[in-house]
Amino acid sequence: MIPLAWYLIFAAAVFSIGLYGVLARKNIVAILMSIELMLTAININLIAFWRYSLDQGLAGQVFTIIVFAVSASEVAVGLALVISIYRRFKEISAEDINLLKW
Amino acid sequence: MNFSILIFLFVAVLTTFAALVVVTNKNLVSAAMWLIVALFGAALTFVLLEATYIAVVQVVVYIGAIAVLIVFTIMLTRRSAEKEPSGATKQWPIAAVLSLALFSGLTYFYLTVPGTDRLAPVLDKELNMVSALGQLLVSPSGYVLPFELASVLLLAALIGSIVVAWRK
Amino acid sequence: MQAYWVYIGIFLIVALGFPTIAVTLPALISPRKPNRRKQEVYECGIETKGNVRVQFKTQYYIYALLFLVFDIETIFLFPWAVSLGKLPLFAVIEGVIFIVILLAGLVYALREGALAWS
Amino acid sequence: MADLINVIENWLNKLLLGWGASPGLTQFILQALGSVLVVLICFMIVIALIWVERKLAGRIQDRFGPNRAGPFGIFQSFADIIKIFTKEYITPQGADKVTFNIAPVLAIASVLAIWAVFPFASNVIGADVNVGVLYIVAIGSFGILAILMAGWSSNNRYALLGASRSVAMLISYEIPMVVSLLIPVLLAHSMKLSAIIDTQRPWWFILVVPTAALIFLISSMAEIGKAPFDLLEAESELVAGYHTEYSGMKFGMFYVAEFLHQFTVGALITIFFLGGWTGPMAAHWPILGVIYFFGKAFLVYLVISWIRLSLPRIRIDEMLNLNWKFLIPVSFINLIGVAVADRILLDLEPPRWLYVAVMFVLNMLILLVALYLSGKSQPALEVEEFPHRPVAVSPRTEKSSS
Repeated sequence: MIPLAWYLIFAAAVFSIGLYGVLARKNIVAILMSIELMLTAININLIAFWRYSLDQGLAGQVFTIIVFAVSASEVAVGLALVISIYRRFKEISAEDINLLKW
Repeated sequence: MNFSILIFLFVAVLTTFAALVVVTNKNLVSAAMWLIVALFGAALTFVLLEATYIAVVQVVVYIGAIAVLIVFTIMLTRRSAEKEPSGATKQWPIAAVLSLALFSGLTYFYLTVPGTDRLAPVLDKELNMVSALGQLLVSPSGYVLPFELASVLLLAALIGSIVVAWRK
Repeated sequence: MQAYWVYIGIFLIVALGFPTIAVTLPALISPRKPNRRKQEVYECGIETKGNVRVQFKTQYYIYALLFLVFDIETIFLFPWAVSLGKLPLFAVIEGVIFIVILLAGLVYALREGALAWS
Repeated sequence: MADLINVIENWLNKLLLGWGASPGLTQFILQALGSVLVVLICFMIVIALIWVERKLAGRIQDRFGPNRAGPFGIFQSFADIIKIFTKEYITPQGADKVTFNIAPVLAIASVLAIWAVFPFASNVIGADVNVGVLYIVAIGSFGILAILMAGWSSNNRYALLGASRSVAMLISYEIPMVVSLLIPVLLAHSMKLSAIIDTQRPWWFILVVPTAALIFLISSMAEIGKAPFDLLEAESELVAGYHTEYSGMKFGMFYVAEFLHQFTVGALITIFFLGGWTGPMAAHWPILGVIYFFGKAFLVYLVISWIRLSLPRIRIDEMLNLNWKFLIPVSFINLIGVAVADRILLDLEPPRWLYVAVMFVLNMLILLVALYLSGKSQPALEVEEFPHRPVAVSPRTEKSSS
């Protein structure tokens, strides 16, 4: 059978890739997609800990469902902002939108 | 059982590869397609972990709804997405180093901390997981507050998104 | 339980494999004489002008958004529906409140006219 | 004899074990055989259905339908298959080749995969997983994805517009569909398809929750994407929808997927509302159960065909209004009503017939009130009155009258 560490390392890999995407991508939609990757990695971690924990509670699964709701809200509002920004600037590159820098 | 290890390795490699393509592909729609592959890989992982309800929910929510929302948004903001000369910002090497450091740090931690080499306990065969989940979600001693808050959160997200994106 | 999922896995592979064979077989026996005219994008006999990947309305986003929100709602409601027989009445009412809160969102979207096809 | 399929399965099992195969391998081979069998049956059904559908459409529209190849044209489908097999594949310029080729395969696989969980008889069940209903919903979302992929990769603006229109419609109608699926789950207290069928003995859910059945029927008809909901291929507006650029067998896959989807919807309605394999003697003779299952599914298929062949195509704004202003609110209110009533009735423990009667009355009440309210909120159509004028008047009479 598979030891717990394998799942955790797998989730860590997906999380790090997502982090790279968030830091390095220009396009806002691409950044949002990377955030989805990170949240998925979190879910894998939660479910792995639930499966390998010795008490038979379902807290891990409940947390995962809540994460689904949160990530759906996040992506909905994020993409709404993308559409709004695009309408205003005709541009959705995170580098060029810097009105709030000062 | 060797079989499950093989499946796990296949799923892990596929998902990681897909995730890499997502963050490096310049074509946004292709990136979204690969995101779907990665998310499906996560669903397969949940099946391997015997959290079958979460697995199907992952497919329903991410592939059924979030992926469609993302693709629609890409098509709505088409002109900008096409114009983009390169996918990455100038500081991408720093980002790569940072995430590699995070990954290696986490891996080192997981391999050295005690208890992570344990195997999965046998699940209670009698347990009807979905039913138990439902009872837990609405019982006052369980998670009724997050349950109701989730609906308020979704309502807020819905109204907020319409306010931001919709213009008559 | 696991045996069922193995069956589903095999079934998925078969369900993907059969159409793949059905699509690749004709590729071996059918003629292949491509030319420029034939491979042009179909547009009532007129040549395509401008960028093909046109932009479209915000409405599509709004539909996908509502679908997403109600999808999340159903994933909360399925466990609730399954365990309904073991719940006290007030727990059922909690589920009802959950539904009503989200229906308010639908009412809001309808009031805003965001769902009308313009 | 009573239990043909399980007898064969046991025989094969013994045979393979006798040849020295390990139990794991034996199970694997049996499962693979089972899934190949189901997929083959699906394709056979589609070949038959295409002929039935064309014949029926011909008769309803006062034509003959196919009548050349073989008696009553029954070999027409085979002739079509041979033709489509030898057609050239054309890939348009600028198409995204990989996505373009995956889309048709995914479209039909997303329908086929639903059959993995169907219970065909009391003991001929595919995968009786405890999330069966949600599995069906999950697989359905791949169909949406296939349409999006086909439209985007074709590099054709009509295909893209058609695809996004159909996806917008599909996801809109998926909400009432899923909500009306919640109601059988709620009544059976389980997402297992076998448990849902067991609860329907002897009262089918169509008698208990007719409103949910109706909403499910309407929204799944929209999901099939045929008339009257076939705006995505409104030829005069959008060429042929998302599969404009497809040719040969790739187009054939979309075509087959459409027919198979319609039959699958028939099977789903059978399982959720018409009692699945149940029927006289079906519990003792599982083979009868299989016949009942396919018979009922075919009957629902014919009903759907009948509806779609008799109704004209509806406009897109009407279609969206039907969904957002009628189906979704009604399905949610129905869900609330059924949930509360079911909980209260469980405590009172009435006889089963009384339970069914109360549920039936409640459902009909919700449906009638909703119909009344929606009729009231619609402004009545103003019909302009024109003076009566004969269509053709002979010049002589016209002259004499003036």
